[in-house]
Amino acid sequence: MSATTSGTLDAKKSPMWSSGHGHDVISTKTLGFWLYLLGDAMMFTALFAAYAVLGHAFNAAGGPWIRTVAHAGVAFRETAWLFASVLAYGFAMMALKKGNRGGVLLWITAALLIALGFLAVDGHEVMALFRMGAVPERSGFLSAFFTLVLYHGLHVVVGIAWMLVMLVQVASAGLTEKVVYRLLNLRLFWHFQAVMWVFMFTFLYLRGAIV
Amino acid sequence: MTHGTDNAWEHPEVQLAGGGYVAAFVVGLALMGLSFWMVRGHMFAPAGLAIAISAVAAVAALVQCVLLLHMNVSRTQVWQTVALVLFIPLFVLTIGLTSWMFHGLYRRTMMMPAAHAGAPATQAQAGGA
Amino acid sequence: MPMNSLRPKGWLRLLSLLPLGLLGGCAHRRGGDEFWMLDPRGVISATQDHYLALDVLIMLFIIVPTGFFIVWVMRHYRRDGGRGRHDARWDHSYALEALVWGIPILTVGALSYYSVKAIYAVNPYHPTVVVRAARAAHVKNPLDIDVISTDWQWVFIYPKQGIATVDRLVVPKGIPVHFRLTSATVVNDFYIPQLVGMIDVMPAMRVRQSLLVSRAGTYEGYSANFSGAGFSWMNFETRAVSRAAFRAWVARVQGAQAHLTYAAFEKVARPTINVHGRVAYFSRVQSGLFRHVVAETAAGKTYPTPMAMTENMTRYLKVQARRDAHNRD
Amino acid sequence: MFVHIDGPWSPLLGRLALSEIPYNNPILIGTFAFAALLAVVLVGLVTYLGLWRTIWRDWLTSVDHKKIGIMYILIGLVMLFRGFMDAVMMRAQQAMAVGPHSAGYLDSPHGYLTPYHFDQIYTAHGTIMILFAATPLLVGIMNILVPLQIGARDMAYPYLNAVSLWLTAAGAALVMASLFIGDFAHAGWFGIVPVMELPYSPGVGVDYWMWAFQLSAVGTTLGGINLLATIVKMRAPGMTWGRLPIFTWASLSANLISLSTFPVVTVALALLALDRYFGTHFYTAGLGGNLMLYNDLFWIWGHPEVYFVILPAFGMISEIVPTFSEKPLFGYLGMVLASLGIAGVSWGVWLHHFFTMAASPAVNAFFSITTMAVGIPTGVKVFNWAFTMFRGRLRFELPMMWASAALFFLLVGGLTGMMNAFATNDYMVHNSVFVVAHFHMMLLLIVYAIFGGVNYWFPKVFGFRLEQRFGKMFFWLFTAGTAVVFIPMFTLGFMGMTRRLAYVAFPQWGPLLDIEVVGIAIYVLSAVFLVAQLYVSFRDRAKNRAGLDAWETSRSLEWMTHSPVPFYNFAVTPEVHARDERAWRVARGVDTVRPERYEDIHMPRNTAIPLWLGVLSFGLAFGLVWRMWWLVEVCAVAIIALVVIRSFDHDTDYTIAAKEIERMERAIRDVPSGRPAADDVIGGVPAFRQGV
Repeated sequence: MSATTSGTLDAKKSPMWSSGHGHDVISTKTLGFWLYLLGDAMMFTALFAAYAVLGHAFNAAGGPWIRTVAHAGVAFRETAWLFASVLAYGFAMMALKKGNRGGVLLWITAALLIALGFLAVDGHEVMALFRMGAVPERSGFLSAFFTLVLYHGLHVVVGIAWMLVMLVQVASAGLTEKVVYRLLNLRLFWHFQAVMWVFMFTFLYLRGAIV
Repeated sequence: MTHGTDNAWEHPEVQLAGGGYVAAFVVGLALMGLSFWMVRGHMFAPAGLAIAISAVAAVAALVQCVLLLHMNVSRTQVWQTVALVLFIPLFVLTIGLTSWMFHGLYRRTMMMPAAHAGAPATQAQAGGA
Repeated sequence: MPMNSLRPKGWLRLLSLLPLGLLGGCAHRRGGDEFWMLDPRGVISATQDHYLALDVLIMLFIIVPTGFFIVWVMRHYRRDGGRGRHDARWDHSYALEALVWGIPILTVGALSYYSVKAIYAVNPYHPTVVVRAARAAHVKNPLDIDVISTDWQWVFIYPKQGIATVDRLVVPKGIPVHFRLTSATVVNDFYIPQLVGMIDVMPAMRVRQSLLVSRAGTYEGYSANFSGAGFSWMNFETRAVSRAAFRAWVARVQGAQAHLTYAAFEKVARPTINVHGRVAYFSRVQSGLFRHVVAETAAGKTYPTPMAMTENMTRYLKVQARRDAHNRD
Repeated sequence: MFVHIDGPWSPLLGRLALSEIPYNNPILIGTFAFAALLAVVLVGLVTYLGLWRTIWRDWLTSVDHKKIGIMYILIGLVMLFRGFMDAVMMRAQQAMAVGPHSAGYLDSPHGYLTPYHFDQIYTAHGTIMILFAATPLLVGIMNILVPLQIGARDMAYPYLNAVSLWLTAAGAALVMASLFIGDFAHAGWFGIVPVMELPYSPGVGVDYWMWAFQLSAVGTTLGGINLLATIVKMRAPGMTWGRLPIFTWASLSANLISLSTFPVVTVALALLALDRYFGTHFYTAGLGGNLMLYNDLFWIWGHPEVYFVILPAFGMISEIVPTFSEKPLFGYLGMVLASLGIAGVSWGVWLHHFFTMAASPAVNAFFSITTMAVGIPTGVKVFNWAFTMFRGRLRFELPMMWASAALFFLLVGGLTGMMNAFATNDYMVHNSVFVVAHFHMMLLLIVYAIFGGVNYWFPKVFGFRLEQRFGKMFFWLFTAGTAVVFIPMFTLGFMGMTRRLAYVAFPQWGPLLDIEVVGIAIYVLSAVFLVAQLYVSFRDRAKNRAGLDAWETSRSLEWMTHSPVPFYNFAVTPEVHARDERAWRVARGVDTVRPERYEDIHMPRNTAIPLWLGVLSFGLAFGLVWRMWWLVEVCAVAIIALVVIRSFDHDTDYTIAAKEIERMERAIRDVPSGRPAADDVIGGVPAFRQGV
């Protein structure tokens, strides 16, 4: 193998400068956003690692532990809400596939409303825990627990805000290239947080019923 | 745009959307329900249960990655998939190695009531090593 | 002494100086006994030195020829005056690439083997070299010492003797000493270069360390991990004495006036920069004090650093210096 | 909700009060006077030359990857200077504060710095050198080179690139602000918990450190995404993975590291922030916290970060050595695998930063072995460079001098690194100055590679070569300084000296500390020659004018466009036929083939939004440091609003007509490998002129 990997190429005949070459904007944007999401997954990983370290009984420092704060039943209800919202966003994507602007608007609105339902259940649950004195300042365990729950909740809030912005953009600008790649990125974001929720549900909420 | 049309929504990545979403919803919810049911009914001993729900979570995540996030090796998706595959070992390493080292650390440094009560340092050390 | 066999042989110790020679040497006074790292006086540190020498030797075996090769290539193939033949296309050779990967892999393999061996040999919780040396010398009762680091002093408790000291460690030579260590505030590293390597002393956790001194003498110990403003003054003198002298010392301390109760400990643990290296002795120690300190720390007890020792610690240091000047050790 | 802090607080200024300005400290006042004087001179100069418009239009609002790269490098150089001054102060203090009888000045018991002040200085030194000098310098170089090496017009996301730059700049500004307003952290550049928790650090220093770190971490993560996407998506036709220039491979590996690890440090710091602001218990000793968790999370980032900065340095050496050996890189595939291997292994070694935490022997053994395994790909690299020179025709011009000196640092750093990887050796030297000397060897390797790279690519970016005579004197003096500082430091390590001592208790360490000060003096002297080199180079720039290929034997794609590079990089995107495209074309005599026709070029438009985002995030962080909640709220809302508003801006690009390109290309009058006649390089070529 020599430095000239194309040794057989006839230099005089092959073109030196390309023409008509452009880059696929949409693919470039979605790749970058996916890379960002992998970074975000790394943040979730770090938080899960922190939770793995601080999840022991003695990290609760005599305060409420996992059995008291993680309610699998409620969490399963939240799962249903969240997955339904994800499905609704999927329908928005199918409407986009056909260039159906009205369908996109309709289904994003649906996804947004269902996500609000998730937030309501989630928020209610967290507030109830706070009222019974299970607050993040109580112990290392609760700090790690609530940080994970609230970090996922933050994703849902950001997703909802983003959907609002996209509703305005789809309505005002139509399905332009910029709007389309943002819808695709939002799709990645929204489906990504659902994947994260799978781990939240399993290792946060179900664990409470095991130990 | 290089895909040859004026309509942005005709981009191949948009065209990936399909009926998989419904399947993802049904399978995802069913798998989470399965975990929930196993835990509720205490189907196995805690250790077995932990392994079982972890496995179900892995399957559910895989299903979502394939059906929702379209992780495959088609021309538009291949780099997304490659990036994910490169990252998965890092997730495992981070959590796995951290748990391992702290498991040892806790065992060796925490003064649990049972672990050391009244034991002189010399006797406890063989166990702690 | 039987443990002498564990100390690196003379020539090996000489070789461990090689990197220094390679790096250009240095001010070398009084026969090199200021090179604490290379002048081990305990079984643990001697073992560590032995492996250090081994490690350096193996590495030099690779690095020195490589260095010479690079220098030779640079001379031989230089454009102005070099004698090497230029080959503008040569960029690959399977044999050389196998060598290029093979040499590091073999080296790392060998080093890994010794590294793992060494880790088990001086494992602070169960140092096989100490165990073996003690067995060979038929030493039955090791000495237990509890160590608590505070901001910024060291409290040494001898539970069986019922005594405690601040910033002074006295151990008998030839007898294994087992430490339990914890911190009342922040993390420190317990470190006596000539006797034993570093170990993190962590609040609310208990770690162990062992040592076995093979030669009597006075050794410096200090914290190696930054722990706040008074960190630089966190030294304690370690005196390794004969068994008889140790017994005499214990008896003397048992006559000291002060007692170390938890309340007295809280006073000691208040942030103090021991500028003048003052030593304190306590003749009676509240039983279970070590565990009590760990439990209190785990329950959230802290000894906050006053603002006076952060932004504006000058005044504090002056007051302290004046106070210490009046009642020196 | 917020944790209570003792001391005064007002709604308007938060914890900030006049007493936080260190007007009674002569050192800081002197520094402030110097900085203010410098600022006045600079502002005056810019006004006198009438450059405000250019600076705003062509630089501050630019999204051009080359200009952003240059600005990164400028930030890096300024911070390098600041970090170096910290080093000077540290060395002076340690040399003065030896033994109980050493004198004390300026209210200090020994030396001239109080322990608390000294602690801040070494913390600032480390933080600055790693995060605000090495990282921006290398990110800047990657920014400039990677798009050029793969034949791209710009980065994948030019706007995001500017955002990354200004976030890093905001972080650097925050560090600088801590000099004169309040104080800086005192717990080491990697932070030591629980020293950084509120009970032990009640001041704002840790907050400054934390938020500056956080801003730079976010900036670098975004930059990593950008570079990765650029390398994957923006390659010119024919630029297959097997033909990717080696520096681009190194950048790819480095940015895989940055993308995967910077988020972890973001979390580590965020959890610390939660502890300090909301009173949670992540890293506290009591109430269920675990302080080792911080070490764990921090070093998951911290060790790979070392490779994040060293891989581009390796990449630069791998570009310089073949050029001046006049032959291709030996073992290209091995080099690529070694780069990726280093990135991969870097993920499994982090515990070696706390070998002494009493983990079980099995854990220590595992991490000792993985750490040593890093030596395999690194060893491969050294051998490959040696074999690249083997059978070459070596020219020791400046870049080659720096690069080959770096090789020897790698040998010393590798030897001492293997010593530290050996866990029981680490027990002996873990927190000693031996370790400090070791990682300075590695960081100096990076510095040497950077100086080599700057000398090597300077003509590509600015159009003229750097002067060699003063440059060589700078090289030799710098090397002498390195020897005189770090050989005693290694020796002190063997004598048992630990790091971070504001006061040196053992007088026998004194003489070597004095020698280190001599070394520092040599460093200072060498800087004079650096300045002379830059001045003479600038003065004689017409004489040192470089053509396409400044070194005549360069090999990769970036040497196929003009020097300096026009803002559109390549008038027409090149077709790539070989691994070393430039060398391939020269060998076949087709390097003079110019494009037959030009096409319209699509370019991103300049925008001030990234700059405002930087300013606002500085405000946000500053508000958080001093707990001025109104400022935090205003800045947070403004940031979100700006991001949303930007997303409604549809006019973010523009097109340059083919005719215009042709006109500009003709104006350059470049001779492919000869010396083009240009009277005034700077400002005289399209590189620094961008039509909007």
